[in-house]
Amino acid sequence: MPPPPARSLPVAAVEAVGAYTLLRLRDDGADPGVPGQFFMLRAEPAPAAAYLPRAVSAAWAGDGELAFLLDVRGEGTRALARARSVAVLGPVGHGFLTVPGDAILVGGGIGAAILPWLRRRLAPHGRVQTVLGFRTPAHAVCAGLVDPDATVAIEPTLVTEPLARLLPARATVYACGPDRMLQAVAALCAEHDVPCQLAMEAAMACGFGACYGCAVRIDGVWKRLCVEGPVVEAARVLA
Amino acid sequence: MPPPPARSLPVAAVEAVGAYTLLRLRDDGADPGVPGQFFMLRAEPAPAAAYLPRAVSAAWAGDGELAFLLDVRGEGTRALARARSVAVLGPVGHGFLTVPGDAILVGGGIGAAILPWLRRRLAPHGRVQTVLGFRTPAHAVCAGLVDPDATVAIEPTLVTEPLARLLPARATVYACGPDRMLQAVAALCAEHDVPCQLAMEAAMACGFGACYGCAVRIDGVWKRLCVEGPVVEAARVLA
Amino acid sequence: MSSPDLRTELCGVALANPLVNGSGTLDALTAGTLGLGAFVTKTVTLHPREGNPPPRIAETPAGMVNSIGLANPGLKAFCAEHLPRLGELGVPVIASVGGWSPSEYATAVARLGADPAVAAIELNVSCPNVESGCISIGTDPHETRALVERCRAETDLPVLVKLSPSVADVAAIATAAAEGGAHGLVLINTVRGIAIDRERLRPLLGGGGGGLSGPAVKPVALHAVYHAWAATGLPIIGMGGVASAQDCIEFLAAGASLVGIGTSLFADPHLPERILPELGDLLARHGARGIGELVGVAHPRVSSSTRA
Amino acid sequence: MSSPDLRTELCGVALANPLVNGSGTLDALTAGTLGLGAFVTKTVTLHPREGNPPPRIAETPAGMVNSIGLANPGLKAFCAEHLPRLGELGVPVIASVGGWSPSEYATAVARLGADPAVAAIELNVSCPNVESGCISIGTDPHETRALVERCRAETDLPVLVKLSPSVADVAAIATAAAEGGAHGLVLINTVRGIAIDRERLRPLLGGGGGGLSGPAVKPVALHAVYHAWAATGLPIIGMGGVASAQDCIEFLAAGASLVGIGTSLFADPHLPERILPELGDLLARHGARGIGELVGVAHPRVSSSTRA
Ligand SMILES: Cc1cc2nc3c(=O)[nH]c(=O)nc-3n(C[C@H](O)[C@H](O)[C@H](O)COP(=O)(O)OP(=O)(O)OC[C@H]3O[C@@H](n4cnc5c(N)ncnc54)[C@H](O)[C@@H]3O)c2cc1C
Ligand SMILES: Cc1cc2nc3c(=O)[nH]c(=O)nc-3n(C[C@H](O)[C@H](O)[C@H](O)COP(=O)(O)OP(=O)(O)OC[C@H]3O[C@@H](n4cnc5c(N)ncnc54)[C@H](O)[C@@H]3O)c2cc1C
Ligand SMILES: Cc1cc2nc3c(=O)[nH]c(=O)nc-3n(C[C@H](O)[C@H](O)[C@H](O)COP(=O)(O)O)c2cc1C
Ligand SMILES: Cc1cc2nc3c(=O)[nH]c(=O)nc-3n(C[C@H](O)[C@H](O)[C@H](O)COP(=O)(O)O)c2cc1C
Ligand code: FES
Ligand code: FES
Repeated sequence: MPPPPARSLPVAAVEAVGAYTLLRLRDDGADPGVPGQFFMLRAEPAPAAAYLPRAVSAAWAGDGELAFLLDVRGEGTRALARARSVAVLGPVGHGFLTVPGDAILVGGGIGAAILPWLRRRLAPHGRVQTVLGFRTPAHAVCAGLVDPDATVAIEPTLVTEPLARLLPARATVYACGPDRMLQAVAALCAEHDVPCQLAMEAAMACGFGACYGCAVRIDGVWKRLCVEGPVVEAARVLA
Repeated sequence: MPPPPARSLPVAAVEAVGAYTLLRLRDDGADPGVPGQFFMLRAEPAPAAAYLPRAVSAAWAGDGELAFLLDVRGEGTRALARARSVAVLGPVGHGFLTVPGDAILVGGGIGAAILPWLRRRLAPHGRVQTVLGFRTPAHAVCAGLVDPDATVAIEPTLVTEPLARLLPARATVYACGPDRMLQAVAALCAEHDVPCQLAMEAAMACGFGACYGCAVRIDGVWKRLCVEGPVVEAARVLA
Repeated sequence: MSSPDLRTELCGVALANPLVNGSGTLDALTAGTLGLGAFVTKTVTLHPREGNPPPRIAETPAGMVNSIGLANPGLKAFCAEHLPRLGELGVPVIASVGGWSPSEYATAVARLGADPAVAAIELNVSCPNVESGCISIGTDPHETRALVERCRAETDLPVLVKLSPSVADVAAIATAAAEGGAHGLVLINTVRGIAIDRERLRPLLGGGGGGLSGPAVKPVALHAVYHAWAATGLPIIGMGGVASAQDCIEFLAAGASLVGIGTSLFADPHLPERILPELGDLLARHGARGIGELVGVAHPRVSSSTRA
Repeated sequence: MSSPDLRTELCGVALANPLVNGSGTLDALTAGTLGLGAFVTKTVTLHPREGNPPPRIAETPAGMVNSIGLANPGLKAFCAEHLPRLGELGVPVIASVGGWSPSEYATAVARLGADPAVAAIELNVSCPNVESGCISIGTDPHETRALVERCRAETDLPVLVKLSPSVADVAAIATAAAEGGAHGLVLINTVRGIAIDRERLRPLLGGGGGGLSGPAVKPVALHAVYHAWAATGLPIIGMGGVASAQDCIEFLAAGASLVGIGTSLFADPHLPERILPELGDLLARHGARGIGELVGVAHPRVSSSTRA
């Protein structure tokens, strides 16, 4: 059990995607893992206000590129969006279990960041439908990165509305977004007996099981999300 | 008594000058002060290891440029040498009193950084001779920035040797360098009754009289170098 | 809603805004008052002090340690040469007092308290840079209570007590100060710390030990303010690592009525000018019409419109 | 001169190098031992603890505050499931013990001290994240002395005592631990602090208060190590903000025999691999052939070739 691999990757480009920011790193060809796993990213040098790395899941990997879609809101993501090179730790955690057959991708806000790569992986194995929810049209711009045919809901409409219309279905639901959305999605899927995987979030200091900071209620007890997840079967977290 | 003026200046270029680094900022035309005054410089954003600004005297100012010669040794100067923009506070402190007539410039190590601008100011008013001392030939490369005809001493030879050969003289001595060198220069000048101004150094947190950190023995008591100096008449500091 | 009002008051002293400098981190006669609502003097002692030999400061991650050693001209010269000019700054002047015995404090408090240029007294019982004296008093509840009682008797001005975070139970010391009759508290002074000389591997600072300040100590300061306010409810000048309007809001929520800035003034003396407008915006965002509405809202027993 | 030897020992326990993790900052069963000279377990308590509700961590300038709440499986499960595998790590295992009463400590020390997988015991009397219990013990000299005496009687293994910097006089607590029979000391645990929720303006962490760690606290840690060593001369595991080989040298000079890394492992688990070679270079630069030659050189009474 060695620690997760670490490397320093140069920033190839930083592009605005509506309200979000696409961070494109020149990859050195190391194993990127699977969709749903994540990386701990740290600007080099790290500013005082963001000494710790940030957990970010790859939007896609391959062709010499490792790309991340960022919601730049605080010091850490701001520093990443300005960096010339980024310290990358990972991939870490458990990603999505890609189940053969049809799939429904559900994304809320920056949760959509995790879906482009997942969709590429799922497409060969069945029909993939995508429903995304965003706060504003500016945030919705990134929908194009995930799926040109995605159904997009803008608040006050919630993503669970278009999702409900797709259920019941003989498909697996893969969801990522804010906690309240994930709970709603999990409830809907449970209602219709549809298998559902959730990519969850928690404040993380390390990303490799060292700090016990990322506690999430799983199987009824506090567990480390970076070790048990971040992708967890919906049934294990339903409140 | 308002606080010293502050501005953010973009980095136009960063160039190696032998072992030293020339930091060239695009100036906004604000009053650069006089040679011997200094600026408090801070990389934007400032790294955790260099939260405080660094005191640096201008190598020269004018033609839309504010230039600093840096001895990059620690976190602060390293951050400045990598910055895209720099927060500039100043000019602050008392600079050299340019006395009409002949002049002898004495520089030790990075102390030479302060002399190019001073020499330009003095040249019109009399003969200016320059003696510089450095640790290694690589450090001596910057001599050209100060005076193409400068006499250069490389350790183990000390700058006081060539200086001694120029004394006595009917000239004013302007010196900047490490403390031990300044004491030796002051002693030599006192011996020959030659007026002498020293640009001194001390660890500084603020540069504008707020922290009382820059204590230096002046007139026999601890005084704030950033308020009383950094340029001080040799007689006031002779041990 | 009209934009929030930054005017406020402390123990009856009116201020144009809630920002002050930390004692010993600004010389208003050299650099002005930077737009602050009040000026706090460097700690004055009965007798003149040259201060510690250099180096007096060392940088540390997101902060610095200092060992200035209470360099000051002494009570007599301070009152003769500095006070008259400080009186013309146009902002209330809070005089910080230090000493090596209760009677030294008392003498200084009586003299400064009688001077029209002084609006309030701050008792520094927490300077970590002087072997004995003030620092030791501030770590003992009984000595603290006794000192405050003694000084209260010497003046009619508000008496504030500046405490150190380097104690096991800051609430106990705060309570002692309150029992002694303190009108308000000032927290925090620097946190005890040292720097080691990279080259010589000896303590770097001329004074040996030192005090840590700057953003690094912000969580420690918020903790001290939170518990001192919970224990006493006294008005507090909160400081320790403040570098932004957001930081100010956090100190108010923890229980501070005024917010002090020290080390960050060294990094940028124009910081107060930049913080003040942002502070107004943040107050508005939290639905507060004035500073007072956010004081202590982080505490369970205080209810406020700003609660989520 | 041949390159310096990083091998060293603590209380008779041999280590390949002087670096260890801080308790609770590494799960060796998940991420390995990162090249450290020894592994320190997360603090184990007699009964299982779920830990505090999230959020448990908040970032602060050059550091973080945490309120994990001693989450651990409890003595029984730890000994049954974790210890056997920890015994196979190939490095000495130091078991950290916490509790709410001397007898809880004693029971855990007796059990762990009898396990062949354990090389030494660390008594955590300084965890700031649990209302009562260990933290209160570590702020009282008498309770500390008594607890150490009691635990010494339960085992033949070296007993180390981990102290908090959040006291007025760390040397007094260190002395009490020495009088109780401690073989060594560990400093520092986290510094008491809190974080305020930007949005809700309430304490951010689920546990309310928390402990500050990371580079921000380095000067506080060096101060504590310096004074604890001056007062007791006991072997010390020094930690608090260590992030570089230079930091390690400073802790050795202050009096540490081993150096612990916690928060900086979160930022970079490969840090120890990078520090070790640099540490050798720095030892050589200071003219030391081994770790031991730099221990305590910052103190006046210690003379050494490295003195300038
Ligand atoms: C008036 C004036 C003019 C100057 N002009 C120039 C100039 O033109 N060019 C130039 O290159 N420099 C100049 N300097 C010096 C410059 O300010 C210092 O070089 C700078 O502070 C070093 O910063 P650094 O980041 O390179 O090193 P750092 O070591 O990162 O910064 C120095 C800081 O480290 C700490 N420190 C210093 N020594 C030790 C030690 N032994 N152990 C532990 N900590 C230590 C102190 O806190 C100090 O503040 C001038 C200084 C003054 C006062
Ligand atoms: C598995 C996983 C995958 C993720 N993938 C992505 C992704 O693809 N794209 C993306 O943009 N984000 C992603 N995130 C979220 C990302 O890690 C956070 O957005 C990031 O931590 C926010 O950092 P910041 O620097 O923008 O904000 P900051 O606020 O600077 O950093 C957040 C830190 O601030 C502190 N904090 C948080 N809230 C408060 C508060 N209310 N008051 C005070 N302090 C607070 C906490 O200590 C936290 O560590 C992911 C998170 C996880 C766990
Ligand atoms: C260089 C320096 C000198 C100080 N001098 C004094 C002093 O004379 N009296 C005092 O009560 N506090 C003094 N302090 C403490 C500050 O007033 C303040 O309490 C502390 O620095 C925390 O605030 P900050 O983190 O914003 O600097 C000093 C602090 C610094 C950095
Ligand atoms: C997330 C976290 C959990 C910790 N858990 C423990 C613990 O269980 N027992 C203990 O004695 N110290 C614990 N500590 C304190 C560290 O062991 C160490 O003493 C402190 O963090 C200072 O070192 P650092 O600045 O390198 O992190 C913890 C620290 C952190 C950050
Ligand atoms: S993020 Fe540290 S344990 Fe999960
Ligand atoms: S540098 Fe602060 S007073 Fe001189």
